[in-house]
Amino acid sequence: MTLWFEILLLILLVVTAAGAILVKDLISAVFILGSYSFLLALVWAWLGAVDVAFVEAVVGAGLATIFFLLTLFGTAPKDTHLRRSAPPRLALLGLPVLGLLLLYAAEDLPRFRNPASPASVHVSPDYLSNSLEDTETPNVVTSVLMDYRAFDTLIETAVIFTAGVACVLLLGRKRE
Amino acid sequence: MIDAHDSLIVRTMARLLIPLIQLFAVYVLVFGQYGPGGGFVGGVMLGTSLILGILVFGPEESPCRLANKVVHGDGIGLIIFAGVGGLCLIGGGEFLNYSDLEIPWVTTDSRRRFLGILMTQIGVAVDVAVTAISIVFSLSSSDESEQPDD
Amino acid sequence: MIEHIVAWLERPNFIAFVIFFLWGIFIMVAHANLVKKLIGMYLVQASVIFLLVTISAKSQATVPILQGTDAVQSESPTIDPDQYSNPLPHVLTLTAIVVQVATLGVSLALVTAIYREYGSLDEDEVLQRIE
Amino acid sequence: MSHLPVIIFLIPFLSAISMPLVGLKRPRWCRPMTMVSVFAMSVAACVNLWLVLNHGETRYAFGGWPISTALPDPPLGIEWVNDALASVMLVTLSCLASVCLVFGGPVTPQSLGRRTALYYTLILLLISGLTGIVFAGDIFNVFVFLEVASLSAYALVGVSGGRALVASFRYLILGTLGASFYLLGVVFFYAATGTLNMADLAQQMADKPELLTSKAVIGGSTFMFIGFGIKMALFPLHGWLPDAYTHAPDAISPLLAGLMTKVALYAWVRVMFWVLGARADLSQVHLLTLLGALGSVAAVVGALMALGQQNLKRMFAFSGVSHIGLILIGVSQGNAAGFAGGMFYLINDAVTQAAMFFIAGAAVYHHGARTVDEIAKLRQGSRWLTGGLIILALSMIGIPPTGGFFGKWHIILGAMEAGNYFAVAAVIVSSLLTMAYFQRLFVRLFSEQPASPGEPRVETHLAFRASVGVASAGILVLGLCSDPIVKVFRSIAASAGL
Repeated sequence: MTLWFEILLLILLVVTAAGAILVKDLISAVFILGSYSFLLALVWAWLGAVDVAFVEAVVGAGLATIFFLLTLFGTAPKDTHLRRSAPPRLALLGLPVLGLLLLYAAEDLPRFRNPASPASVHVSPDYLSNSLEDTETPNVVTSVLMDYRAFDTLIETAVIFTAGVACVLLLGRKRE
Repeated sequence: MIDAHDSLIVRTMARLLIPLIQLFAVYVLVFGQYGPGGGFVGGVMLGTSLILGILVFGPEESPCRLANKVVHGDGIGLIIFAGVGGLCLIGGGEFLNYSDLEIPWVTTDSRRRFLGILMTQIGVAVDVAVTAISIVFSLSSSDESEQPDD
Repeated sequence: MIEHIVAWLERPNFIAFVIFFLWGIFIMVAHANLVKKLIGMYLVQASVIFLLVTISAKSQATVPILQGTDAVQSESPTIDPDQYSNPLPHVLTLTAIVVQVATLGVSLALVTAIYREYGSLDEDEVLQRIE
Repeated sequence: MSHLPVIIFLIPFLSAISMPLVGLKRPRWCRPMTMVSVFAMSVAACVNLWLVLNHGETRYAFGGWPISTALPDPPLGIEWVNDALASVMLVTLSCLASVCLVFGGPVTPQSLGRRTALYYTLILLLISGLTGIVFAGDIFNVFVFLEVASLSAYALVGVSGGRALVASFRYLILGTLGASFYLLGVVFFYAATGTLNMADLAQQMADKPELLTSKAVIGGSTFMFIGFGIKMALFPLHGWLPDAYTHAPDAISPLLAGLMTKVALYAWVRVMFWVLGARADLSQVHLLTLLGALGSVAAVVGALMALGQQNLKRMFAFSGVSHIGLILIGVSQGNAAGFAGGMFYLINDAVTQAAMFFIAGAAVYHHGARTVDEIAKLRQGSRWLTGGLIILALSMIGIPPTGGFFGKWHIILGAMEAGNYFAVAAVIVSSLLTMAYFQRLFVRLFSEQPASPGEPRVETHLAFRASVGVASAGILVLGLCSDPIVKVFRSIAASAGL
């Protein structure tokens, strides 16, 4: 039962990604991309990453889709005579090499869902067992995000700030 | 593209929805230490409710000018966040070591850390909300209102 | 050859990642439309995030939020880390998603600015109008 | 004083995040505030260098959590490493940034208006992002700082509109691809070792030799290198650089040319020597040999492409591509002389690149000279620009007593010591090609009649004289004081196991 659900989810994921890439109308492509993000959120909830799923649903599917749509409304949603130019030769040559490299590198990665993988036994157990004692926070993701690795989060917030400033700098021309 | 709507339905719905969204945003923000959620999600929700409010009841300003104004408040959330970190420095600890925060009536380090997390979450939420508003309005500033600037 | 394929099938998460990653890169470099390029960029970033989250999964593990008696401090619980999935990749992922959307915002602002300047979303047309 | 690194970072960062608020009421304060904070940062960086050289390196634990000093306890927090290499790099970065700000005064984009505060915010964010990369001892921390620096760089390139927007978009696409590759490398390292801390990673590599031959680590370091390769504009991946530097506002080009690519290279050096270890063999391929070969190709091809350019800024941009190759040759020789030469050349090249874009910017500002053919107009100006250009050319070609000579000298010494004559040949060929394109420039500058001899002399702007003067003096000082600096780098190389 659950297996079928997982397979269905993955198939939908691939189909929506393909749709976002192949559909010619840009606005439809953006909507399909939004549904791709929602499916990703589902996948992550299934993998036990609820915080990530929440953020993906709100920030990824919501905010990113709004950004795309606003851009398209402000520019050219209708007359998008899309056409494919011939792909550059470097890409045709480089991508298969890259793919082989990726597959080569994959073989020594820990197996999917392996509880004995290095990532599961080295640093992260300490977060799980110390979080409550150190910070009174049962949600370990929050305590790692805002306390153990709070500096990363500060800079990440600075990334958002940079993006906001950059957008207004690029688009908010002076009008006198 | 963005103008105030005079439809009664839109206004009533917005009046109903905005407080609800904001309540949920605050809930997600405060509850972030016990369940999924936190500063980022809460901030985006807060930003969304404010955008909705501006769209429906908004000031009669062009989005471009609005974005230009709002962007000046972008740094406030970061100032809260970095300020908490700076207070830790003043308290004698490392940057962002919340256990060195001077909070009255709090005696244990873990409680200080708990409150430190809460304060920085609020900082993140404010920053994300304001930035979302400024990005959305700068992207939706339409072509017509644009004049060559020099 | 067979053992390679078996090794890959043991990591289905990686296969899914490779598909999205390569396809996204291809669209990023090969498509002429600027918005499509950004859709490709979004897919590339999302695929890396996907790989990152799948690392955190452990079989027989639940969400990394302490539950039941584990979450009560007065009982001074000893927590079994195998029971909860790995929280660190989730944190990195949150950061990466926010970075992704921030980058998207800046790039869309650039696209809008390019459209205002040159009146087109097609890279070749824009380059022609520059000449 | 153990908090000095974070204070150095907070000076530009705090003024960046409060800049929009200040700009709302007092737009005129933005530029002085930026200058003051970057100067203060330079002073603090110099104090920091002195402290590190006299009292040894320090490590900073954010939030007071255990870091690599507590090994074998797992490092839970984020670590900053304040060692000799980082502090030297930081002094270069902050001093160069302040000179660039001095230069930027007259050539600030005209159309900014009320957005001036945002412009300076982004400059400060760029500087604080680069500072973070220099200090970071945690591979994910590097990623976040890289994004801050890159996002502000994209926006700054595109700020003046027009063709710069297209260049900036291409920069953004390739830069994001680079960041994704870097993140992929981080994921691989994390999956293989379970930690993000650089010192902990290095410890694990030393403890478990099988890690270095595991395909996950090989793949991870390859992807990380591709990511940094895009950011540092290594030859086949340099596609974004020429357009971005050519069309960026004149005030921004020196900042980017001097700092962005160099800091990315520095970050790769950190990963290569302090995580993988200097002797790393990745599945029978000696990592350093591979890098040396890539560097040689980049050095020669970059110089060849510079030879074919008409646009001044474009020519200088390609010379930057060539010099990244030279630095890579130096650090990849696997001995202290080569490493010291490479890092010395990195600092010298940061100053030189910035100075070249100073001159290009000043030439446009005073004489409207954008191409090699128009360079003769420079003779109407004061001697500052021509003099600066001569010193720069000496340094680029590698003629004593400039810093460039000593850098190349040590790189060649290192290559001889390693018996790597191919690399020696690459350095010499690229120097000859550099001489060729500067010769084109000087032939135009000195042998031809100025376009209109009757015109009055143009007095060079004070800011230009100051920045070109300081940069040229810096190159000469680097050359004359090369011995102590190289000695510092040699001791750093010893600590990296060379």
